[in-house]
Amino acid sequence: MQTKSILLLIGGALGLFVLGLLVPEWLSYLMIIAMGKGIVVLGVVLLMRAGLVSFGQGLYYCIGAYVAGTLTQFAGISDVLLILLASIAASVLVAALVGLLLCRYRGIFFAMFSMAFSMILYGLLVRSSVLGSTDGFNVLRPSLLGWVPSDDASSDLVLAVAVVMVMILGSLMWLYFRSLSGYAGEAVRENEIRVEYLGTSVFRIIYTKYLIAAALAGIGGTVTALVSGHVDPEMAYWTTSGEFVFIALMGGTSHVAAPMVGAGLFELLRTYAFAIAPYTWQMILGSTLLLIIIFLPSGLWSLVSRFSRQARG
Amino acid sequence: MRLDSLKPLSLACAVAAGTLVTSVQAAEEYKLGLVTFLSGAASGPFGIPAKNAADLVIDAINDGTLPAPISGKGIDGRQIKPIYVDEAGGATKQTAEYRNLVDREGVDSIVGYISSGDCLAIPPVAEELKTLTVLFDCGTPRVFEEGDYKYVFRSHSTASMDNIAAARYINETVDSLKSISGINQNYSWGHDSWRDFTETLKVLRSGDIEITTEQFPKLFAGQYGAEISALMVKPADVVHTSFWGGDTDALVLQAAARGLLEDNQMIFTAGETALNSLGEHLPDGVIIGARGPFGPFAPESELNTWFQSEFTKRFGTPPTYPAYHMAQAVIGLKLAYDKAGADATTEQVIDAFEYMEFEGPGGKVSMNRGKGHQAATEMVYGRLTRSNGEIGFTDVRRYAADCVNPPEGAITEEWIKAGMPGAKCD
Amino acid sequence: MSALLETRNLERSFGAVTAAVDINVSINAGEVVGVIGSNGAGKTTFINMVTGYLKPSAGEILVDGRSIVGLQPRAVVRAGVGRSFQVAQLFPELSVLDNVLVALGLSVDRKLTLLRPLHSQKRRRKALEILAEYEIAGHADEVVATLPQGVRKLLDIAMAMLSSPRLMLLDEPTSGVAIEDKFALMETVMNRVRKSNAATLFVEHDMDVVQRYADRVLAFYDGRILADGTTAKVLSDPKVQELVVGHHLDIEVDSADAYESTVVPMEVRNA
Amino acid sequence: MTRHVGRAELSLCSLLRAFGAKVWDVVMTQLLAIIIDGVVYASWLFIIAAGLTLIYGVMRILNMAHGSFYAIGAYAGAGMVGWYFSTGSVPWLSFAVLIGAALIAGLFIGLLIERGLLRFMYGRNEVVMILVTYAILLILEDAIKLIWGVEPYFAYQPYSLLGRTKLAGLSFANYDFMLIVVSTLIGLALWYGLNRTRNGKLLRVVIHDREIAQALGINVSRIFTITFLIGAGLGALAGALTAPGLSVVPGIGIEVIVLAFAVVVIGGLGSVSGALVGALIVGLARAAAVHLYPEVELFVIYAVMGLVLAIRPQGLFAVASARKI
Repeated sequence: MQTKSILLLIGGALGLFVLGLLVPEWLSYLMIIAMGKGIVVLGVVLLMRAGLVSFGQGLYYCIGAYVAGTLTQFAGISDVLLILLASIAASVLVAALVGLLLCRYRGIFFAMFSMAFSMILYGLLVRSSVLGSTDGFNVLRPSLLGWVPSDDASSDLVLAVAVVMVMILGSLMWLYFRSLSGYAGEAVRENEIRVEYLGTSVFRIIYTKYLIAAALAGIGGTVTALVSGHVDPEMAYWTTSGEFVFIALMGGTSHVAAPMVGAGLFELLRTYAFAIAPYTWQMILGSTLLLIIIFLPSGLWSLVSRFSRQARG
Repeated sequence: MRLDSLKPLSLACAVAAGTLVTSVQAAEEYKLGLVTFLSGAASGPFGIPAKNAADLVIDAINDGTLPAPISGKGIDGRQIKPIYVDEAGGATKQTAEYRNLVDREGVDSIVGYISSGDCLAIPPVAEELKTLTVLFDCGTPRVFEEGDYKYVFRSHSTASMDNIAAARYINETVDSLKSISGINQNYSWGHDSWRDFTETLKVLRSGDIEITTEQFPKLFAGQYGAEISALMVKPADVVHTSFWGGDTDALVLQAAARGLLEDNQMIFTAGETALNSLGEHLPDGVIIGARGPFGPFAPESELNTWFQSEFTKRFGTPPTYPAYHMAQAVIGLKLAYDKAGADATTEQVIDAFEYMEFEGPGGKVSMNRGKGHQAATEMVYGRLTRSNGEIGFTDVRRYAADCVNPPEGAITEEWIKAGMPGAKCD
Repeated sequence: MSALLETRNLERSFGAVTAAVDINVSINAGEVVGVIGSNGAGKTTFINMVTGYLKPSAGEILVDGRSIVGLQPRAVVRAGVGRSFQVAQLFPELSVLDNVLVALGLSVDRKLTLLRPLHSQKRRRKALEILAEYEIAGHADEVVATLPQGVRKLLDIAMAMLSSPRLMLLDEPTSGVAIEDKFALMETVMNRVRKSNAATLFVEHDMDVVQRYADRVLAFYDGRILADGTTAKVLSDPKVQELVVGHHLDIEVDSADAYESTVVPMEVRNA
Repeated sequence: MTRHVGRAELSLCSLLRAFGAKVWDVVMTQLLAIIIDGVVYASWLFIIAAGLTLIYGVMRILNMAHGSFYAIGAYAGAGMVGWYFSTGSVPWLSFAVLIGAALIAGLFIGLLIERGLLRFMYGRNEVVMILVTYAILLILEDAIKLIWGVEPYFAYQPYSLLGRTKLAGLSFANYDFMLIVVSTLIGLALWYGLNRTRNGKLLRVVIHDREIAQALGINVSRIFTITFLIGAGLGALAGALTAPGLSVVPGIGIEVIVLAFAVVVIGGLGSVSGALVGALIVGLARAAAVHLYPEVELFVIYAVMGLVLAIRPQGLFAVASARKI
């Protein structure tokens, strides 16, 4: 069974990559943005399955983006692998510190506290004129192991990076969700006292999940920064984190692909809402979220699994 | 990863590709992307007035009713079809929307961008997609100081001009000037304005100036009670602010109610947008700027008279500087096309636009900075007076473009600190 | 050889209220101790203190002579003291099988690996075996939230037993279970516990159950230990009958096979 | 030599004394300014936060759309006051018009949302409810724009009507002092309502335990509707009272939400007295920051919120409920 799903995985990756090349430029750009956000939402879903809703993933999303920005702009490092490693390291380092305090909280307090941390980072960045304050600054073209792509090829490089990241992280998380430590999150959500009396530290389970979610958000931030070519403190603002939770709920939390689908449809919905109703696009987004929460509480993914179940008979 | 998980993604792409087909046929129109704030706090004072100005000028260009010397109908002989996009959502969103405009809507060029963050994020994308883009309102000097772009123009001068001229104005007109204080919004625009203002003043007075307090309330805070008290506790001869839009209204109302405006000489570097709504609350003697020769400071010209009367007739309020900025950008674009001749390629229009001089509603605009891509105009300040309810200005001083704009190739901050070498002021 | 569990003048008070005081108990390997006492007599407080859920205000708790005061519950469990709960602590949204699989993973495998899937064939078989031992294998695929009380209690105890504790504290295992199922449930539990030769301490209100299964009885009253001795001696003590049991019990003392013969006639039970 | 030194010494110490006096004078006025500004800002915050925390306390809904109630109150109030003054009637009545219009608009929107939507979603997970109210916020923001447009609305007449007073060299608008009085009145009214009236007691029962309240035969859904209307009304009132001091423009509601969340979390979710103390803490902390270290003003609110969450997660006033096993 293992080799079959790995082949499927590589096939999926190649398919997505070719799709990204074939579709018109604006749609492939949108796909990369959606994949970047999808990776962050994967982390949000990971925490949601452990009963925690983070309104502060923007903190690591912004860290990942600023690492990409500072390395390419100020440190002259443009190798995409180095940037990804640095952004994972930075996100996990900050999460290791913040998590010590944050992972003791649950429910609304976890949501509010995580938002407070991301707003503190927002305040720091607005204050720092070196990093361009609210205007932010541009991210230069990435390179790969010395190969510096020409202008058009650079967006293909970022597309490849995004696709590879989505596939690797997607499959890792797919395995993780099926594994024991994946279920440990649901156990903590269901009953912390039973988990404690099974001889395991609840804090350690939540803490490791928080670090993983932070790393995912950092990678997502880096991908978005590389493709959009600009970073600003807005990425740490509470509305950005709110958007991730919006997408997580929209997609659903029952499968690894749900966040990707959620992010893709969200970007498409917003783009067309912008085009159709420049004045009232917020109303379209708001009503869509409301309809999904009321009629599809487990997210759009429940539609897909329902079809596939019917398909399989 | 089961195969069916990819089904929804391909479903979404098919839907999107389908819509692409419809937008290709209508080629004989000149599609102009227009990006301004249509939602959020910046839409009221900037976004919508700019959109209105664009509608007005585009209709006039299409009908050929703009006063001489502008002639011909439409741009490059084609009727202009504006496509509006809301500038909300931050720089990442706007780079996506920019690509949508170029790729999906197939626009010929784009005029837009009020927020400086967007003005830094868009140019690299414009270069990549080789699309003529005119920035019409953002003030950060960093656009052409940190990079040079072939496809990007900015049809108005940077915000540094406002604050350099402000420092010169109060240095010349406020006698026994010893101390200044400032209240600016806590974001790039506010920081840069305060820095340019104080650095220029230090240079002009060779350091003989004291800063009593510098306040940086949050953008759109709306409540300035504590800041006004801080300005009162440590009074200064002149209080500087680069507030704009709703924040200006809130500051003026709360300061007026507490007498801050009477007791202190205040200078609003971007105060002109508040004139129509709050004129009566501003006491005589308040120094007002309009980010250039716009509104009441616009020099007499047939174009300006036409613009003032038509705008007021159609939208009920006289045009403020964002409207002037938009009109200047669209007219500049049209003149560049006229100068480049019929069926000119984008590159030919760019060559025509570089180093071009033209008459906008606010007078002469010369594109002689940033290798021909950045405009420089004169700057005007004046003191508010009221004669029988009509708003007027005394002590109006006009500063030539080369007096208050850093020369070609100079970095603003360093140019000021170096004593503004090469500034030609009569 | 020191006792398996020993408490020395253990005490706990919540502000002015002393929930338990002067608790001196020692339990050796293999013993089966019944704990009786009215509500609020300090039984659950005692269990909560021993298992680390409540920090004692004073006193010492020793397991094999080593102090476990101040340890987190998970450390107490690893020290060999398991417990079940009055209100069964389960994972409501998961199925009975998944409850055991997760419990197996967390308490037995201990290595929270990334790749080993929870639902491997080998692990499913082992989980079904465990469920069979508690005779609830039939409910394997039902979601816990829909289970009857008896099955919930058995699952709770099954999960606690996974860490093969040397001392098992059962907090009212039969409470909330229909009268006719009480003995069946206790029979299953006690057989399983005896097989693992763990010492057991169970809190029980039904004196028939206490008589049937307990070698020794601890009687709690008003936060203190009123009596501690063989079942027959404690239950026949008039003070215990008056303050704890609440009515007269007709018990032969010191007969060798006290258990089987003296099933108390109906009318006395509900007098 | 010494005489010469003496004169130098003399001038030095007189300089110090004069400087000391001047510094002392500035410090005292600064302290006074911090307290007054802090209390004025706190009373503004309290009116906003009171409604928010009440709704959470009873209905376990952290209502993001509270920002829209605030904006609707401001627009309704400013719109009516603008019209009222155009009719040139007695200026003093404008306060009644301001508050009346806002309350009507607030209660209407509150009823519409509670009966129309929230009624079907009670008991849902708290965080899902945050997102439901976030969706309502998005819808209302555009609805406001469709009804009132993007042009700024003004109701400045009441603001300057009450004149100003001079205190130790600083002059303050009397309107702000009126705001303190109104906020205290609202606090007292809420306290009296919650503690001294029958409905108030019922409300508090529902705050503590909804199931038991239902078991006791309390018509919980009626209590929910009343609470939501009070909360919406308070939000709209806060907007109306703020309108005179600024121009009512799109997006003013968004800025207020996170501020109100910080106050409510510091004070303790669901506790009205907690909202008062939370407002005072945030108000004074922000005023001190503005006067002493202007650049930290942006953080101070989130730093205080983080600090309180670290020390007392359930907030200063709410009771920590240990889980019974």
